[in-house]
Amino acid sequence: MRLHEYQAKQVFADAGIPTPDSRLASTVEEVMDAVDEIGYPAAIKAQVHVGGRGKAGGIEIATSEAEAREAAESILGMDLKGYTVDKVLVEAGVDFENELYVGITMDRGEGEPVAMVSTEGGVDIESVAEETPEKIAREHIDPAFGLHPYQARKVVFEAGIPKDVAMDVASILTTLYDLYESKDASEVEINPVMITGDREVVAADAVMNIDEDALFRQPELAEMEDEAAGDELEAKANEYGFDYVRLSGNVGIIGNGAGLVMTTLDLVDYYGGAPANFLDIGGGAKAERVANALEMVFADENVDSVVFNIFGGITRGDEVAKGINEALAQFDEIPKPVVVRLAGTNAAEGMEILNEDLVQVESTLEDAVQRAVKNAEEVTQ
Amino acid sequence: MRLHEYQAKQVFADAGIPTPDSRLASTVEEVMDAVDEIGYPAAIKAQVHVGGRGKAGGIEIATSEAEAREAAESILGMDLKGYTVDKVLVEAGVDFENELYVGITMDRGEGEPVAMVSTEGGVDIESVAEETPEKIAREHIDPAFGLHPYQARKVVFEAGIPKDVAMDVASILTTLYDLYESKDASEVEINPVMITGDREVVAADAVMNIDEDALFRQPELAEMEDEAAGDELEAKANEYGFDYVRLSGNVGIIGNGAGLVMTTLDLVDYYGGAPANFLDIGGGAKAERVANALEMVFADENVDSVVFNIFGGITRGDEVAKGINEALAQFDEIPKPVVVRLAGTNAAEGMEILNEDLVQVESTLEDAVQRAVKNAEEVTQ
Amino acid sequence: MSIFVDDDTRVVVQGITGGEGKFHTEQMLEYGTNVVAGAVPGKGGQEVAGVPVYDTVDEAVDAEDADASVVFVPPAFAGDAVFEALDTDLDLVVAITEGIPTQDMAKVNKRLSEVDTRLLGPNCPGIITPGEAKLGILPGNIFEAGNVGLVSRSGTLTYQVVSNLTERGIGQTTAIGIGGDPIIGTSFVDALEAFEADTDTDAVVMCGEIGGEDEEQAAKFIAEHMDTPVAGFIAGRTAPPGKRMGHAGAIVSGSGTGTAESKIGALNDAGVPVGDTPNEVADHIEDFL
Amino acid sequence: MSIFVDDDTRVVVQGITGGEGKFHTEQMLEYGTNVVAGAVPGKGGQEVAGVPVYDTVDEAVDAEDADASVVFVPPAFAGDAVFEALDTDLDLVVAITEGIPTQDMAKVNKRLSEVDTRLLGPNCPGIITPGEAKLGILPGNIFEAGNVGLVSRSGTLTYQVVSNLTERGIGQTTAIGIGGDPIIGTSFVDALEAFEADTDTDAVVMCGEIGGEDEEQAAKFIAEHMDTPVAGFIAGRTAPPGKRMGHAGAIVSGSGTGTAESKIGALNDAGVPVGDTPNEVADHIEDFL
Repeated sequence: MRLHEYQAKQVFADAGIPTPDSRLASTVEEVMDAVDEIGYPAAIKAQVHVGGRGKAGGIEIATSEAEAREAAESILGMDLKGYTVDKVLVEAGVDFENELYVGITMDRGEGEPVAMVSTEGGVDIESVAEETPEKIAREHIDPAFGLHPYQARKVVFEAGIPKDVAMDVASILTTLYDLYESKDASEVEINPVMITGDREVVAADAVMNIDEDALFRQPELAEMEDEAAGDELEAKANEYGFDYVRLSGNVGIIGNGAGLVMTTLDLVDYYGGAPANFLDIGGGAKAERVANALEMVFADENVDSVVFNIFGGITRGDEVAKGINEALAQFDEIPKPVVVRLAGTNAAEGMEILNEDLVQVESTLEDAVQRAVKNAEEVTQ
Repeated sequence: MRLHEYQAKQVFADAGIPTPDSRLASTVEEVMDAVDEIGYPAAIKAQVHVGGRGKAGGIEIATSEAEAREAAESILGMDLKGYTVDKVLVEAGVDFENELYVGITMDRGEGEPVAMVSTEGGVDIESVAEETPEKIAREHIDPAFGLHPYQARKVVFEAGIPKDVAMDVASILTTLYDLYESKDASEVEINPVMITGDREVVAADAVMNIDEDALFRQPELAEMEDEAAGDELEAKANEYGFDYVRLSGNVGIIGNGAGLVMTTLDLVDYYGGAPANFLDIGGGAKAERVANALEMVFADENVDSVVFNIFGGITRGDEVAKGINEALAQFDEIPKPVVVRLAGTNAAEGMEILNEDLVQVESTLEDAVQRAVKNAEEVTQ
Repeated sequence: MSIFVDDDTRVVVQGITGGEGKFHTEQMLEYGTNVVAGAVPGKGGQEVAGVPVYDTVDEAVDAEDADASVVFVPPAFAGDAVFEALDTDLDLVVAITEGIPTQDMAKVNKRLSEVDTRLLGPNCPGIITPGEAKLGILPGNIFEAGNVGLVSRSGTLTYQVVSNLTERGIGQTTAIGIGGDPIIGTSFVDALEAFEADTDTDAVVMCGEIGGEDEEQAAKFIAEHMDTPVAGFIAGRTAPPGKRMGHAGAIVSGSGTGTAESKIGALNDAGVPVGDTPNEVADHIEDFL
Repeated sequence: MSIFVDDDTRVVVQGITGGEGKFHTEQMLEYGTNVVAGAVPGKGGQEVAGVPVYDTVDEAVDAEDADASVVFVPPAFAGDAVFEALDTDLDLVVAITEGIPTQDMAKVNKRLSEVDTRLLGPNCPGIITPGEAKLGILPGNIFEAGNVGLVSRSGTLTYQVVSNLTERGIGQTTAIGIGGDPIIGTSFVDALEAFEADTDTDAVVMCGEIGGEDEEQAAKFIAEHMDTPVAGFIAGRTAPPGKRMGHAGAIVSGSGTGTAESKIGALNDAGVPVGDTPNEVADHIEDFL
């Protein structure tokens, strides 16, 4: 779960990290009130989960009332890479001399968090990592002990942060790690940390991603979850507890288990089709979950054909088949052709139970996918 | 630093450990108001740092107003092993079926904290440890990870705590460890944890000792330090920053370094004298510290003779000698004979500087101690 | 022969009194697994499917001389349960639980470096040595004893590949699901190393997926240390960069490594044929034997 | 020969810019110690007594090829400073600082078990190999090179005993103050083991005090593993039970162990004569040589 900039900044500020004066605004008038209080220059920043907001026109600097109004009018309500902007952060402009990068994330390979510091802040840190990795100093963190103060200093000095602000940056890093740990973050990042003309350090941006699996013990952060964020179908999947990703093809895919569903996508592609989505309904296949999944995929106007691939495992195939029958019985007419393939325990019994008036049944994964691809081709022809 | 029972109980209660309803009282009327609110039976408990309060008459159970008043009158103002009782805790009596022991302390040998649980609560746990050590279950705690919940359960089950309250006791233990760590305790203990007739667990006593060396980062606990507690001279030593222990003999001892001062005590004893105190003035020997130390030892009416034993180490003997001269110059008359022995760097120069009108000078530890013992004998003859 | 588990493995089930724990204990027993004890705090003295339950893993291990555990404890408590198992000197701990907070696992991972116990998972289907023992939730009936080892990051994909093998009469020495979480105990390399050392394993299937660099490391290990032939499969070729697909592991960072191309390339360079479909993987294995 | 430090030891001083750090750096240099660097965050690039200062221990060690450090950092930050030193692959870290919170030291102690570095202290006077190197605050002038090893929990008591030896012309191979805190790095046993292995050490003085069980363990070690003769001294015979006397260690718990009687008894049982006065310890050593 990714916090919005304004939410992450609040979390950082509450922990004592210096941030610019700012207000959240949802209307042009609120923006104008905010700049009135904050003064000029002010940054007006779209609060949507989109990378490269600045380049896409989601961040403007206003140096006058006229500019502020113009920026507010252009940003509020705009479509930013598919997301509608309904909130902006109005923030005091910072007069800076340097821009630094600090961040903490989990290093999967090592199985421990890693702190990263660079003097190359204010730009896309991934490019820095690829092109000039030596410009990012890294320090691994023993999760049992946490980030020792000396480690924060070490990585800051190694990165070549100017001496007069080095201890301040180290202190920000220590605070960031405390937040990373206490808030169950998967990533915390400030890019850039600005060094002002007075040699103060200020967090000019704020990224905080929370481990979804730990939200149960982070009730305050869970409340910040933006339900309206993102694609409508993805929001619905979230509600149903599905792992769902919408793609651009026309073959709808439902299955159980991430690896198997991914493989089904790959096979659709392999046999010349184009996947419309990834949808993992998880363990078991109760009628209600099956119905919800079908409803979602049918609701996607891009979908022309559906393949339903379940490897029963412990769950018996006959139970799954009953679930599918029940789910399909809810539709007066099946809107799009559905190919079902059942495998695993009691798969044969399951396939007999399936109502072939409603679905097409195939016994191998390859056959099922090929048939679904063919169904999709027939629709588009 | 040891918290009073009422202070420790407040800390425990704030952390969610169940404690009986209680009020602190300093006068008989306050006690009567408290029992009015709490009801009977009520325990009236002297708040002084003395072991075995109960046996010494510092704890009474009152079942009526008359008994409460009588208990309040007898306990408030009483002398308990040298400490005057000026506060009592008035506490709801608990109807209990079992008394358990839980505690956490540092195991020096292992260099890690150890959690201890026993069904033999309500009695002197040291005796249990000596006579039936198998009745105390122990679990060592890795200080990097803290007490894992499973460890709390394990030690509780191993101790044979009744199953219906085992998880509650484990939860108290987990909370205790959090306090132990977050408050820099050197010891936390509840003896007894009472199990009530309703199978609730209640902390009927509370012990919390704080690491003196960590008080700088525990400002709230540092404020609880009871300045009036204990011996007047020990309180004064605390003020001066000396390590001081008052003993029962008549040879006052001042020195630098715990090991050397202890050795000086041992030698006083070895040569037939009796030490009046342990006083370590620590590193260096600035005139003011020397003067404070002398003033303290002179103020002890038991002291008949003083031995001042300084091994200069890095500090030069001539500097120490000047300090002693300055300190002694503040007294019109030296009230008790002082033997000084200087050793280490520039000791010879130091001994020349010393004003032999004011002090007796010896060059070896053995000679200095023997002379001081002789001085004391002469006074008492 | 087999790796990690066999007839002699004596298993404790942590969380045996829960719905999942109870169901799969029955399944494991039915398969013939030596489930000797359960461990659930406060439930000591009960029995589940004839298996005695103890309050702590320590007690269970002491009383029943167990050497492995399977963890069916809910995610909020599973990190602690794995710690408990690791601190009990077991040979193997299999963590089935899905959704353990990553930072809990980072701490488990640290302890793991201090003990000799092997951890499998979390978020994995478990391990099976067909005909001898299964620890976890794998459907026993699709497996058959034989001479092919299998190691996979995914559950149902494993079943798919196993079916393709079994259908052709190709049995398995041991099949292992290592789990799809960012931090796991046993890696591809660990499993491959064990298969290489197992004289009964004549070929190995390795099913990877996008995200992370474990497959790349496995490819390096195969090239440098393995004589036993390996066939591979990589799920997620069509996954768009930056999208999370189910497993936390299945994210393509977009930075060159972690993509299906990178993994397939690395495996091919190590002499490992990678199937385009699960069935093709079975073809490659058939060629090896 | 000597133990732990000698002519070649290259020393970093942590906290070199502080009052204590600066003073004792000068003293160490004057004694001939190879102080090659200082480490103080933010003070990198400065010089103290001609010694270059670095921002981190890591930098200092890399730049000056150091193998030991001495910590003069104030107690609130000393635990972190010791961690920093331990994570830099030094051979020896000497922590002079008094008053480090015990729980900080418990964490340091845990890390200590994970690295190969030796920690001496904290709350100790340091270590000296007369004529070669001193790391710490010991007054160099009272020592003399020779063939007697000395290990002590206390500072000024060490000086006292050393004076008694030196006055008689008995010199020392190495003298070590292990510190009086509840949790310390190098123990009596560690030091005794090293002295036993040192061919130039012909006798050893061990100065203990009440509290803890280190002296009892040392006695056991001496009985079982040492040929080199040892003479002992125990401070605190007259200490009343339950009273804390200066060192956190110097508490008699009242439970049989930790008392002067227990320690003297254990040493005597191990064949170690224990002096009633520091001078008597020197008598015993003289008898040995």
